[in-house]
Amino acid sequence: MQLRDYIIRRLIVLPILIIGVSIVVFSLTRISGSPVGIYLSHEMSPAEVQQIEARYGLDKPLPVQYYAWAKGVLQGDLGWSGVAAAPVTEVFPNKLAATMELAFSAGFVAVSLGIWLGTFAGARRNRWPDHITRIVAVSGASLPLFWLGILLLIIFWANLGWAPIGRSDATIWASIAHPTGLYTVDALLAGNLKAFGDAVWHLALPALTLGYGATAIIARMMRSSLVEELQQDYVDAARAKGLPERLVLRRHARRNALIPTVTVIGLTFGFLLQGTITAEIIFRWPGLGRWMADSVLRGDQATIMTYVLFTSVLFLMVNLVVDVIYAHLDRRVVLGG
Amino acid sequence: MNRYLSRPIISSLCVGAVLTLTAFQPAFAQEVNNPGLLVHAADDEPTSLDPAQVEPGEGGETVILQVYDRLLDIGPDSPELIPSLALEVPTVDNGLISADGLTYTFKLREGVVFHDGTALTADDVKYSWDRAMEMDLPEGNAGILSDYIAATAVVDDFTFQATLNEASASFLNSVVIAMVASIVSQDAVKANGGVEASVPNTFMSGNAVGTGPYKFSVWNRNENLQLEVFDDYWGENASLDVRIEIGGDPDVRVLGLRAGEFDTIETDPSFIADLEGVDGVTIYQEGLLLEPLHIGMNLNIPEGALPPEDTIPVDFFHDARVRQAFNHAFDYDAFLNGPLAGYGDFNPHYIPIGIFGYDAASPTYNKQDKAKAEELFRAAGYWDDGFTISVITEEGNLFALMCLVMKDSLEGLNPKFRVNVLAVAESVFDDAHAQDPLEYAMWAKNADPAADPNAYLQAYVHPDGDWGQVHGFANGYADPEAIGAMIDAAAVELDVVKRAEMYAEISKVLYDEPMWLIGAQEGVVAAHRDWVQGFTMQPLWPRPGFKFALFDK
Amino acid sequence: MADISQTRLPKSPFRGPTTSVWQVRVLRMRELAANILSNPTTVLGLAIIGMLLGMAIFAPFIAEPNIPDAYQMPRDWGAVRKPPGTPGHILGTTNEGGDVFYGVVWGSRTSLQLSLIVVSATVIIGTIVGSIAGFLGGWVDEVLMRIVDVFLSIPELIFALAIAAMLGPSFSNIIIALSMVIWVKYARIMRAQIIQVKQNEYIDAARVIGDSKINIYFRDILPNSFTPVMVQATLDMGNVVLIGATLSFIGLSEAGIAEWGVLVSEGQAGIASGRWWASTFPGLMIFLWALAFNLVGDGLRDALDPRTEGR
Amino acid sequence: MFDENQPSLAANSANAIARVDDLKVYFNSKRGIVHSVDGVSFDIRDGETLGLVGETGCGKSVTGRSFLQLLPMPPGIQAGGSITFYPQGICEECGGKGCASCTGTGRTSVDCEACSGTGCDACGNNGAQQIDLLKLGSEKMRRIRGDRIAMIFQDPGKALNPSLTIREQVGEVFLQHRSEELLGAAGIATDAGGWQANILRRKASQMERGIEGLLLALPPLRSQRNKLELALDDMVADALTETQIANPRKLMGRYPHELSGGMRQRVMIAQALACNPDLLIADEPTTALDVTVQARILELISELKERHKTSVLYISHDLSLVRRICDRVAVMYAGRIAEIGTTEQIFNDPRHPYTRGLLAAVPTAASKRGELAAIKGSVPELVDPKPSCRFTGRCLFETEACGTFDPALQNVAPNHAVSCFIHHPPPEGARPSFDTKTS
Repeated sequence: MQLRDYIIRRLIVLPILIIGVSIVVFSLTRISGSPVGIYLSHEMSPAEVQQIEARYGLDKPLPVQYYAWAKGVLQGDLGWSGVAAAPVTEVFPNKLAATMELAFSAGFVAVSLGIWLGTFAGARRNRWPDHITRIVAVSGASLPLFWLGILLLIIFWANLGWAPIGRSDATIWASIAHPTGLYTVDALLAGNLKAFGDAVWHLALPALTLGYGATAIIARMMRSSLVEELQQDYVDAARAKGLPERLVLRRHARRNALIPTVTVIGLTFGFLLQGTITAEIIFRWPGLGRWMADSVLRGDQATIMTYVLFTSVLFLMVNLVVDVIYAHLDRRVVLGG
Repeated sequence: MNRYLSRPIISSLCVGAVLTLTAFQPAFAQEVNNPGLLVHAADDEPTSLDPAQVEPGEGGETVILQVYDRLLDIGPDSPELIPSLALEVPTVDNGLISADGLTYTFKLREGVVFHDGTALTADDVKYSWDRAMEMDLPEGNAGILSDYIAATAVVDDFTFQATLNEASASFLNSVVIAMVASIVSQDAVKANGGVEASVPNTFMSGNAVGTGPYKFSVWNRNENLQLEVFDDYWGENASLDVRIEIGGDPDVRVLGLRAGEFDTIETDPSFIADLEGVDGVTIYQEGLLLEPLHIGMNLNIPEGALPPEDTIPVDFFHDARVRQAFNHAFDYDAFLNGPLAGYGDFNPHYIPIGIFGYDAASPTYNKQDKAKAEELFRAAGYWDDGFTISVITEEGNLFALMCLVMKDSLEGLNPKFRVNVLAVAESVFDDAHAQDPLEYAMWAKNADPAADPNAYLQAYVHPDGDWGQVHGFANGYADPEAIGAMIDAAAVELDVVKRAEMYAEISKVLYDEPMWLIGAQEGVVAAHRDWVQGFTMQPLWPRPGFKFALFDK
Repeated sequence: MADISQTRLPKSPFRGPTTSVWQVRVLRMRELAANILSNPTTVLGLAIIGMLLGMAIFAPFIAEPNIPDAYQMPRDWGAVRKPPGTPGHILGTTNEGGDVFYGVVWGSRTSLQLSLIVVSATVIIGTIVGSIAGFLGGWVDEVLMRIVDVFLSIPELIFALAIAAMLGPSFSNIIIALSMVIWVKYARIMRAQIIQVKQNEYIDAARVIGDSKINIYFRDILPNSFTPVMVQATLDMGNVVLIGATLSFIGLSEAGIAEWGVLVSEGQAGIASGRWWASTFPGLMIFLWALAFNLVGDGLRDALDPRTEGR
Repeated sequence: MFDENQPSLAANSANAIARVDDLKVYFNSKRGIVHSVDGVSFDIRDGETLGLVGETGCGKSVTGRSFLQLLPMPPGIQAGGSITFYPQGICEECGGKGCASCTGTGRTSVDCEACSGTGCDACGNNGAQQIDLLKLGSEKMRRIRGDRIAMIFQDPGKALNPSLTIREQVGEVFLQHRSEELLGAAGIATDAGGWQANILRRKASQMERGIEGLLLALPPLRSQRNKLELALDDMVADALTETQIANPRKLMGRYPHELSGGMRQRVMIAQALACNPDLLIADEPTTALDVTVQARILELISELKERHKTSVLYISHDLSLVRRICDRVAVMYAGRIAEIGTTEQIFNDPRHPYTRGLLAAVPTAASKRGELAAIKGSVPELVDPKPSCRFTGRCLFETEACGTFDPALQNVAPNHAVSCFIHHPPPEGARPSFDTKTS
């Protein structure tokens, strides 16, 4: 079974990559010198600075610091975030939930819309729906996410006042419990439709902004692979069997066109992850990305390390899963090993 | 301090969330929103709530001021000291200050209870002060206590005594009302980790148990922090609970106030324009912050430490003419009318307006004088070849803007002059700023607020003071000893009139020997909904300068 | 058996490596030019690029350069936050009195610098590394590719962000950060190409003739591996500016520089108070820039890859 | 337009299954309009195997695909001509055994729908149902595809959907054309009403939508659905058995890539003959297979053809194969029929220089493989061709008339026609080449 070997091979490489990443990340945050800055307030004497460095073990040699950090990571101690004024692990879950809620809703929009759009266009190749889709695709790849977000804010928030920013209305937020940290889910669990509406309402613009680019990517891929599949013999064969176009498209062409699209969805995930940074800045979304940006500006190395490491691991995982799904879906691949 | 940050990054989540469609309907804006709750949009997040761990001017101060009491306080509308936990303000006359001026006695109010229910005794006061001094956290301000205090003593349950190292005119104003001197619940601390030298107490940095009008309720980090009215308060109870929305962008706060979702906001003077003429909103603009915005000049640059592009010699600022030239070249109007939108004033070196000892008559740099600047640069011999100098500052705030104004001023004066503005991350700046010797020729920030002139002069003028040593003022003053002596003398002068004259004298001398470029003294501005009653600010209070307990709506 | 399909005269595969390579190349170029110009969207892209380049080149004549540093926004402290149409400030001013129009015009230069430096640097580095890996193979390949993998496993923007954060906020640091992130792409492409091209028949032919490895590399492999690199480079000319602007927007560029991302981010602080202009115009420029290069890049890809013809 | 001199058309429509008349299919390309099929006429007699040979790109596949409207339009253009299809049914007299009334074929033409056999304009007054495949609406065409006319493709590896099991793919044919039987087997009366019956009916013709799939998996529909599936399984299994696949049930669950090339082609054939069509279009069915397999597949095809009384249009570039299985052969060159006749005539008495060239190309000890002794040069580009013999430039017997006129297909012997001026004189004057037919 090539598939199993393939997965195993990947699983062996994975930890090596993660270690590699962790080293890169660590050295990144250290090359610039000691990350003590975030723990300092102004007007501190060098003696006081040394005290602080000692407190966070920043006076030890780098290998020791790396070991300590790596050990901490494995034991779930990610250090103290100066930006959040709390241990990273304490703030992380909520922010993660916020980011995931945003990323996944955007991803959901992107995948469903992208596939639909791609199919719609691919099936009507070189007719106007196709051209429109291509415009969407190209513009989606070129539109600066942060600019799109700002334009939407200018229109719907500042001028029309239709859309809110942030993640929820503080009073409504306080009105329900938050077991999952995903406000939409929490609201549903609480059976509170008002809260759910509020959550969705706050989610709409950011998700749209974030999803646009991804939609474009997926739609583009879906379209081209569908066009390719439609040129395959088996499509004619299906027609020759007397299948109606609807089935030729859905049952035969689209099914196979989806396979290459899956890989793109994997990449799109990375795209979404990156996108959350700017999207969260613009829409005041209390997630990881915003935290990261904040930490970058204020030199909160503990957070930066956590974020970069976490996202890359996530990214690696997702891509592994996607590849496996791909290999599983596309029997020709398995055949070819 | 990030209080000026206008970057989108440092901004809150919920702030915007409340800006709903309905919020934009003027009808809504007229009636009172969130009755019984004061929603205050603050600028930056506390790093800690522990009086012993927070520096003056940091976010935590906002909360500590409301939750903790100190022995003395300053009234809402005067710089005069008033009793707080202590029943009387010690003076030589009422005998609470010993004749030699070394021993201060405080008679404590009885029946005061902490938020955890325990009663306040002199023991708690001693414990609180000793605690701060023992912990002596580098990020805290305990130094100011230990500098002055030789010993603390409990006379009886309700009498507390402090003995000073040397007689001081500024003890009450600089120490007793300082945030670090807040009285904390002994039991609460003991129950949660107690006191350990130079190790922060995690309970105290995330919670607060004081005797103040407000109880600490909950802190949703990066989102909001909530305070409840403390019903057993010894004084008059506060009438509104408080929710502090943390760190929204200035413009988001402005919009939130306009929409009536916020009752009071901290804001940048430059955003006041967006609030003018908005009905339902009152702009408060009185007095000035006691934190002059200044650019430091380093007279103690190590060889080869400067950034490669800098062409200035290490003794660049040793020449008083150069320092004067910078002070003349700076475009004060541009800074005041641009970034500060006209809210602010200029103070002489180095006593801010509003502080005892400020002398309106003493000469002040407050107008760009290109001719004079050119003349001085020529005299110093830098005019023809020009120079390149770097100034380091936190990126994205008023300090950076001040640097840009200086850049434009000098480069406009002579294209051969080049000023590189290194706007860096806060942490990088703080790190660089903490070096001794400092590896940059110039840096921009603002002064630490204080209630007594001596604090400023010690920190920013005295050759043996903190910055005097780091910046090597001794290399620049014509007669360092003389200046040092003048400041020390004024510090212990108990006769108010004499003392004032001495400070006026010092200001005159410093005009010719400036060690800073003081961009401006920023105006105190804030805005609130009309429905907020009893709104008042007091520049002598720790930031943000108002007490929620006095407000109603 | 008689197989009619063979009646067509076989195109003789072996006419000596050089000629065939040159033929291939010349044909490709002609076809390319024709294809590109036959695709309206590509032409549109080229037009926009032309416009932007023109703007960059003639910037000093469009907006009088700021003394002493033309890449610094001229700040009119007397006229902060003026709306578009203000005399002297057609597109309005920023919170610091910076002239938006100036920023838009000179921003094109900044972007051009950024994209040119980053792309050329990464192409060179990537090509060298990829070539070494692909051509030598063996453990060298292994090691290099593992490094590349590690780099690739951190999302682009996030990696660049971390690096820029480490280097400190300045435009040149953004350039460095982007270069450090992007070169791996080219290393990958180059390696794959070389491994593929190495198998092509005329390379074998060259071997038969007994060419030296180095000759084969420079005369046959390198030129033939370049088409995908070319496409990627074109696309990156746009993407680099996009990511760079994003980094500036987040706040990693230096204060007061005439750069689109910085302007957008400065303008962003004002939108709640209705000051839309400072972020809108520069953002539009970024969009146009990226769009143009994407269009041309796609056109190139389609033109170079017969499979995608008409897609 | 019907022409006595066109022997290929002379056969009376009664025993012709399909007739191609002056078919013209062009393609838009960057270089211009390509005349890939340019006036091709021939007919396929009921029960025969007609070989259509020619080089790659001579238009033989295009001709084949035209039968089922399988050409992409655009870029393809239906430039003219017609393909008439005469569906056949089992002879009532003898039930397919073969008797006088059906001239031994066991099959008779289906009565014309318009006049039910009495004869009308629609059917050229011979009462036989005839369908113009080129003008047929998509739904009507869909019903013919796979049912009356089936097709086998060149590469079974490509022509089978990689992500569907054999069962699913073969099953589709029945679901499309045999849903009534399936429903019967599942015990649902054709006229049964009610939502359940409707869902099942849709299921039986692949029309089920959205949640219906889910509903079918649950009681009460479940049992009937299973019946349906079982019936389908049987049909599929039978179809596969037809093509001598050892244990069809085991194979049904597999995916194409899990099968050998030969197996795949068998599946394709089973799929094609599942509804035993009147006409099978085999487009190079063995090219992709290796020689040993080729042989068996060929046998299979001819055997099944006999059993099902199916006529076959066998498209190939391989003369030796054609010789083995075809009754008649049409040689195509550059979008035209060069020569058409019985297999003997073509192979023993080739008239067209091109045909001769092909035969001469059969490798001998002297000639190297892959080179043509007789034919120099290569196929002309078919972009906007000028009126002239398409073989000019490669022909050994070229006259200058060949360069100016277009030779029409004309008899040289019964059933044997050639388009070459060697065998019939070029027309006088510069008349349009197509008039030469009538001369």
